[in-house]
Formats: sequence, C-alpha cells, structure tokens
Amino acid sequence: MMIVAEVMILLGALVLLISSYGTFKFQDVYNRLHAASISTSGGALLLGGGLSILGSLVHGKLFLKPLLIILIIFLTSPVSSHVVAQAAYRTGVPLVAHTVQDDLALAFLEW
Amino acid sequence: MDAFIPRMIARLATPLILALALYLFLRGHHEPGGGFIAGLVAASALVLQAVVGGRSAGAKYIPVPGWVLIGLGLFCAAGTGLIGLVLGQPFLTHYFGTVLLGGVEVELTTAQLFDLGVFLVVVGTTQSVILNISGDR
Amino acid sequence: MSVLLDVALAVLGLSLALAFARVVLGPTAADRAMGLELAGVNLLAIMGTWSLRSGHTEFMDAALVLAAISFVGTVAIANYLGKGRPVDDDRG
Amino acid sequence: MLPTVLTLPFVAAGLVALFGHRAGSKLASVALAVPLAIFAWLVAQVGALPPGGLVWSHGWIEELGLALSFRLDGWSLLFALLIAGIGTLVLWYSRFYLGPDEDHSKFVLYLLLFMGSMLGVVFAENLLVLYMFWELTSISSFLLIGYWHEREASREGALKALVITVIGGFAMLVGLLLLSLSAGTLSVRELALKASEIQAHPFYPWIVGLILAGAFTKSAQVPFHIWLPSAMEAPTPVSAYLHSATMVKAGLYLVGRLSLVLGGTAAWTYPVVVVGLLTMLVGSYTALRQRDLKALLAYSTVSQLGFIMAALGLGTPGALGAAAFHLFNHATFKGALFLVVGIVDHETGTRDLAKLGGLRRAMPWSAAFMTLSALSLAGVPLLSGFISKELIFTSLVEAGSLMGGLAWLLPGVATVASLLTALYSFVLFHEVFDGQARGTTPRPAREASPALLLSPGLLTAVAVLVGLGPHLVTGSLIDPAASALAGQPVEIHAALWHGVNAPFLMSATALVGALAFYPARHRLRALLERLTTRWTAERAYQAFLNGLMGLAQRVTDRHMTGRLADYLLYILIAFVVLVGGTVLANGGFALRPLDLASPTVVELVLLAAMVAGTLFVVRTRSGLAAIITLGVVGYSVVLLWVHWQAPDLALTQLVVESVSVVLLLLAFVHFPKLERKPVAAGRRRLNLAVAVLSGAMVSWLSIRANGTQLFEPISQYFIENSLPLGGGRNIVNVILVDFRGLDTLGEITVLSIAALGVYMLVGSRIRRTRREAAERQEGEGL
Repeated sequence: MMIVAEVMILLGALVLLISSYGTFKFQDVYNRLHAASISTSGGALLLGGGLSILGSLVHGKLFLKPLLIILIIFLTSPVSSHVVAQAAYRTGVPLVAHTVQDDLALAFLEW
Repeated sequence: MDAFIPRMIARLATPLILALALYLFLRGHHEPGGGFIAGLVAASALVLQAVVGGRSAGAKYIPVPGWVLIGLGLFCAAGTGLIGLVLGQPFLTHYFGTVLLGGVEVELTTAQLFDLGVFLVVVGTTQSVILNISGDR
Repeated sequence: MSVLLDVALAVLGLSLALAFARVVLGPTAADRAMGLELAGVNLLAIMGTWSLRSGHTEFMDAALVLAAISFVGTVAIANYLGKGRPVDDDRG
Repeated sequence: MLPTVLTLPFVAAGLVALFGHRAGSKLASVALAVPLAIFAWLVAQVGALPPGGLVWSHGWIEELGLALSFRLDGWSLLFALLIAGIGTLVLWYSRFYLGPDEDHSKFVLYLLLFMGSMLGVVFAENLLVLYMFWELTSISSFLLIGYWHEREASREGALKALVITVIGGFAMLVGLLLLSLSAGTLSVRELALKASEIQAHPFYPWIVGLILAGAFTKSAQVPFHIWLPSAMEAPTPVSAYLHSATMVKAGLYLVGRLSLVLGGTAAWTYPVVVVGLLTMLVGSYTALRQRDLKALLAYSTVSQLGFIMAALGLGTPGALGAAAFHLFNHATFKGALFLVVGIVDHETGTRDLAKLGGLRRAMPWSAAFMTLSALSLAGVPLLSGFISKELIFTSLVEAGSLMGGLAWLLPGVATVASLLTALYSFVLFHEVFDGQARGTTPRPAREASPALLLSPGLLTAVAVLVGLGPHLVTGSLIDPAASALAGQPVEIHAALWHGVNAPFLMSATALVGALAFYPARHRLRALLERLTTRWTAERAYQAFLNGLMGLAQRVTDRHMTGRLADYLLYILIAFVVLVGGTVLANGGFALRPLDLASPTVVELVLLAAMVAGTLFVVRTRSGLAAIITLGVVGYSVVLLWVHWQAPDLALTQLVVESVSVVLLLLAFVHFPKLERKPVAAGRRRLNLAVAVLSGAMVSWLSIRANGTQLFEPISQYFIENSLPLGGGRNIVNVILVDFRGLDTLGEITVLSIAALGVYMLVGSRIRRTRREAAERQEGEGL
C-alpha cells in the first residue's frame, strides 16, 4: 500500500514538472496558463491524494490535511488563472501570431 | 464583468482564510502559530477583500477603522501586563491553568490575551495602511 | 520508503526552478504573475512531501496557509495589472 | 503641613482648569482664597520656626538619592511670604484689570501654576526637585508673557524669555549634578556641611560657573537681561508679580541659598559682585533712556536685582542681612510702582512718557502711591528703600576697604548707579503726574476704581511703615532669613538714622546729584542714546538665533533631498563607518578559523536562486516585475527554513512575503510611475561600493557573532522551562509572548506608530490629490 502512495506522489511531481516545462513551450500568456493549470488540477490531485494516503499510513490514523489543501487549490486556482488571463487581455498582451479566432474581442467591446 | 468572478470567490475564500487565521491563533502556544502570524493571515484576508471588492468592501468587512483595532490591541497587551502588576508580581507575568469548558479540558493562559493584543495590532495596522493607501478613510 | 520520496523531491525542485525561471524571464507581467502562482504551487508540493519525509507535520500547516495566501497575491497582482495607473511594464 | 501648602495652588489650578470658565470674572476673587490661606499660614510661622526649619521628606528614588524633601527656614519663609502676599494682591488686582471679555480662567490658572512652582523652588530641599520647579516657573512665565498670544510681540517676548532662562536652567542642571557628584548628596542641608570638601573639588570652578549661569539668566543679570524688558508684553499684573517681585528673584534665592556651600572664595565672590554692580549700572542708565513706563521699570528691576546680587555675593552676615532687607523692600515698592503704571495704562490707554503729564489732579491717589514708592526706590530718607540701601552701602564700604587700592571702586559704582536710579525715580512721578499735559492720551485720565487702587495702596503702605519702623520687619523676618543663609545668628541694626558716615554720604551725593542733573535730563538721555546703541546684548541674541536657524536650514536643505535613495545611502554609510570602525578598532577582523558547517547541495541551489532573483530585481526597469521577483526570492528563503526544519520561521516568512508583495503593489499603483532618473556614473559607483561594503559587513558580523561564545547560550534555559513556566510547547511563541513579553509590547507599539505614520503621510497626500482632482472636475464642469 505504501508503494502505491509513493508512486502517486512521484507521478504528481512529474505532472508538476511537465506543467512547468510546458510554460516554456508555449508562446503567449494564454496558452501558458493552460499549461500551468495542469499542475493545479491533475498534479495537485495526485500529489495530495498520495500524501494523505501516505500520511494516514504513517500516522496510523486518517490524515486528511492534504485533502484540505487540494480543496483550497481547486477553489482558488481557476479563479487566479481567469484573473491573470483577463488582466493580460485588458493590458493588451498580444495573442500568438497564428491564432484563428478571438471570441473575447467581441465581448470586450461592450464593456 | 469587471471583477465579478474574483469578488464571488473572495466572498467564499475570505471566511476560509479567517478560519485559518483563528486556527493558527488558538494553537499558537503549542504548535507553530501565534498572534503575529495569525494577524498577518487575517490581514491577507482583508487585503483580498480590499483588492477585489474595491475600497468599500474592505472597509465593510471589518467595520471598525484600523486605529481602533490598534488601540484595542495595545490595550489588551498592556492590560494583561497590568494583571501581573496588580497581583504584586512584576509587570507582564503570565498565569496559566486548565479550565473545564463544557466538559472539555481547555488550557487557558493570559499569554493568549497578550497574543490577542498582538493579533489585533497587526490586523489594525494592515487595515489602516490598506484602506489608507487605497484611498478610503 | 524514502527513496521514491527523494526522487519526487528532486523532480519538484527542478519544476520549482523552472517556475522561478518563468518569473524571471517572463516577458509580460501576466507571465510573472502566473509564474509566481506556479512557484507557489510547487513550493506547496515540496513542503507537503518534505513534511512527511522528515516527520514534522507542521509544514503541512504552512502549506495550507501558502495555498490561501498565494491566491491573494495573484489576485492582487492581476487586479492591479489592469486597473490603476499604467504600471510601467517592459512588455516584450 | 508643608506638602499640603505646596500642593494647594496646583490643586486649585486643576479646579480652575476644570470649572474656571463658568465663574467668569468673579473667578479671580474666588481663587484669591488659596494665596490668602497660604499667606496666613506663613505669617503664623514667622518666629515660630523650629531651629532647623520645618522639614518634610518622602523617599522617591532612593538609589539616586532623589527624595521629595522640602524645608521651610528663614530665607524660604521670606520668599514664600512675598510670593503668597503679593500673589493675593495681584490676583485681586487682575480681576479688575482684565477686561470682561478676556479669558480670566486661563490667566488665573497660569498664575496659580506659577505660584505653586515658585513655592516649590523656595521650599525645595533636594537639588533636583528645586530644578524641576525652577523649569516649571520658566514654563508658567512663558505662558503668562504670551497671554495675549494674538499679539506678535507677546509671542516673541515669551519665546525670548523661555530660550534664555531655559538655556541657563540647563547649564544650572549640569552644575547641580556636578555639585551633587562632588559632595555625594542632593540635599542642600548636607551640602552645607561639606562646603570645604566641595570647594577643594576639581569640579568646583565648573560648578560655580554653571550654577551662576542659571542664576544670572533667571535674575536677568547683564548680558542675559534682555529678556526682562521684552517680557513686559505680559499683562501688568504679571509684570508686577513675576517680573519684579518673585520669579526674577529665584536667581537671588539660589545664590543666597548656596552662598554657604559655594561662597567665601574668590571664584564665587568676584563674579557675583562684579556682575551685580555692572548690571546695576547698565540697568540704571538704560532705564533713564526709556520712553515707555513699563520698560523703564523693567530696567530699574534689572538694576535693583544687580544691586541685591552684589550684596549677596559679598557673603558677609551684614551684607546677607542687607540683601534680604532690600529684597523685601524692593518687592513691595517695585510691585506698587508696576501696579500704578498698570492703572495709568488702564485709565489713560498709554504708557508713553511723551503723551503723559499733569495727571495729579485727575488721579490723586495713584499719584500719591507712585510718588511714595518712587521716592522709596530713590532711597529718600524716612522710607524703606533708604534704610536697606544704606545697609548695603555699609557692607560695600567694608568690602571695599578689604580691597586696598580699589577701595573706592565698589562704593563709587554703587553711588553713580544710585544717582541714576534716583534720577529715573523722579522722572517716574514728575513727568507722569506733575507739570502740564503734553500729548493727548487715548482716554481722558480719571481715577481708577478703589478696588483697583487697593493693591498698590497696601504695598505702598508697607513700604512707608517699614521705612518709619524697620524693626517691625527686621527682627521677625529679615534676621532669621539672614541667619539661615549665614549659618550663624545675624542681627542687623536697622534704624531710621545711622549717623553721618560713609554710606550716608553716598546716599546724599546720589540724591543731591540727581536733583542737580534733573533739569538736564533730556540732554543726558540724548548722550546715553548715542553712547550705548552700538553694541547691545539684544543684537547678540538676535545674531545667535538667526545664525542657528540659518545653519539648521542649510544642513536640512543639503540632506533632505526627498529621494529615498539618498536617505538609504546616508543610513548605510553611517552603519558601515560606525560599526566597521568599532569592529576594526577592536581587531574584529582577525581571521580566526571559521567553524562553519559545509554547505549542502540544496543550500547552494537556493543560494543561486536568491542571487539570480536579486540580480534581476536590481536590473529590471519595471517596478511590477521587481516586486514579483522579490516574492520569488522570498520563497527561496522559505525553502531554506523548510530545509533547516524551522516550521515557525517558514510560516512567518511565507505570510510576510505575500502580504508585503501585496502592500508594495498597493503603494505602487497609487504613486506616480517609478520613473528611473538617470543616475550619474560616479553616484552609481558609490552606491555599488556602499552596498557591497554593508553586505560584507553584515555577513561578517553574523559569521563572527555565532562564532564567539562570550556568554553561555540561554537557549538551554528556554528549552527547559518553556513548558513548566510558560505553559506552552512552542518555545518561540512562549518566548515572544511570555519571557520577552516586554519586547513584544514595545514592538507592537512601534508597529502602531508606524501605522499612524503611514496614515498621516500617505492619507493626507491621497486626500490632497483627490481634492485637486475634484477641483479640476469642477473647473472643467463650469
């Protein structure tokens, strides 16, 4: 059982690594946000789950604190990505050259 | 459309952060925590409100202006010091003992009151600085 | 038991380094805000694993607080990025 | 009983402060009860004093030898009687003198405050207690002189009086401390026993110089006399009470009180006598030159104070007795003169000699009081002034004889001064009341109300009675005062007629000379005018003040450039120079083996991250980027704490990091864009050098600090009893809150002050910019 938890934690760590690396592969902020949000969703879940399992195994009794952390992350990270994207768009960060369609431009006008 | 989503989330997140601050405050004496850190965490909740909701929200959240909190905090801290003085001990001696609170044995200590003073001052300072900078009172 | 955790920690360390690089290099302020958030999450992960690895569970509380606080930080940065006076930005 | 008498005025002042405004003009007469009661109690003590005087002492801070101890002996009784007696009369007088619309409660409050502090000075037995009350008198005199604060001249006069007396007071404090150091005690009585030991002490010349500085400034001796004439801006009752009868005599009181301790040596006698006589001379001829009645009286007071100071300086029992007697007389007739001048001013609206004249018919009573008191001042026989002046002349003659060749100098100067004194005394009543009216007075002259006349009348009566029967006062009051000073029983034989001898000749020449010169007084005034206006202490005072302000202005302009970078530079340079200097001086930089742990990989990586981050923060042009990267550097520090198993520190660092990022951001958005002024190359190098130096200094200190084991570490103590004593396992928090609670209390106070500071600085600026924006809107809207 211990091994499963540790593997989960390792996988989680790898997901985080991928998402950090991802931010370098994309050219503009908006795509990079996609990459970053992987870590706050999948990565956090895996890692948090592994940690809580490992914790409860180690301490004998149920150890749910990592789950609370996951809850907070799930609550806050989508919003922060949203806000960052919105701010970027508002301050006129250019979209990457080969974008096909920009829906927000229309909505942006009515503000 | 402007800051609608963050404001909604902030309304949800702020009580959570405040609960976190309270948690940190109450266990300060044994595990890491204490008045100062709890104060800062509470202050960040306040900051969130001020940032997201604009000036009025921050103020609305804690109706009392900053310096009242500071005053209260200092009073608390110095007050607990005086208790020691009153009982003939040197200034700022603390007393602690276990008290049965609703069947649960709770360990109360005047140091906690002093810590409350620190907490209030920190929150008060941040409140007055933020509201001030963001142009409110 | 600890071998896998150590590897995980090394991986997390690398990803944190990448997040730092993102913040330092990031052309626009938005990039930097995202970088900070990412660094926060990585730090969170490291603290979580390290607390179990070393047996001190207090770090878990620190991680808890970090999760909440970094949200406030990012929202503040993003919020003021748009409004407020044009913050001079070496937009890439 | 003594402490109650002393606290009575202060309590009354408190009551007046609280309920005074309701009583309106009747307040003065209600408050009268206090000085009257004290006066009555004091009169009861006359003659009934136990040998060592009435003593009361209460320990305050024993370690410093500071005890609230008071003593009432002959010398302090004389002063206390003057303070309380004239205080009563002045309070009664001021009720009618001050207009109905003026703020009586404030006036009475200050007067009571002054009375209490003056009593404190004369009762004080402990040097520091004396100094405390001494400064309190300066403060209350400042408040009283500046009573009509809307007038520029009052404010200026009050400031000048305060500046000079407080600087003198400060010098005196140093003197008193040196005195207590040399004798090991603060109580005046014990000092008297150790006189010889003090006088042999190397500090002695310093002690004498500094204490005399305090006394000379307070008693307006030359060259510090300039504050007294400008203190005449105060309402006349104040001038009568403070600046003629009591406050300016505090210096005399101190010189008298310490003459037993410090006196008897050339270092004490010569300066006091010389300055005294010089002041008498300067005071008398300047008084003659004055056109304004109050200024004339002010300079006359300066001159008479010099006269008494000289007598005190002589120190012989006879001289001390004569000084005490003249001090008493001067208080009475000078007080009367001031009050009559107040009446003239009150009734006619002017004090300018050119406009006054021929008022005897319109104001018979005032004329009578003025004439009698002025004659007593001039030293005309059958009046009190004559007797005490004679006594001082006798002691001057005796002292002169000791000086061999210069025997004629002391009496000579005194005679010339007395001649001038007599001259301006005649001017006082003749030019004001006799002859025909010269100019037109703003208000037609008519006699003052009897209530107003009561105070000067009583004072003049005392002067006349004492003149006719000196033994009324000498036996019971003056002799105990003199013996308290001389430390041995003193018997002055004051009689109406001392027979024809040297002092009588001096008085005669003075009076006859004055009568002779009287008709030629205008030419004399013109002559004096030309002689003395070149260099005056006044101009020296102004030059000193302006010079000081100019210097302060130049220093501030050069340093307060308004740029934060400059301030930081000054701080760091000071840090490097001071700390570096001391470390260098004590060989701190010796390269001892550094027992440091070898750094692990993790620490090196984090270190690299921090350095990279900081370099970026320094180089980036965008403020926002700098703030965010700063956050990242903070995170790496958090990792360091995590690595070193310090959860508390990690948590704190984390939270502080985020909140400060946000606060920096808030400040950033609201303030003008951080435009990077081009920094001159030279300045850039200086910045770099200072930065590197201070960085190196801090790291060296921290390395060195943990290396040295001057004291055994106290951490052990905290680990052991943080639980049993503090009741908590979180040692850091227990230390913060319990063991070092006081430090935390201090820290949060500093935090609150910082918050208030931010509120004031930032808040006002933002509100101002908002107001300007609003005004611009209105402008555009129009």
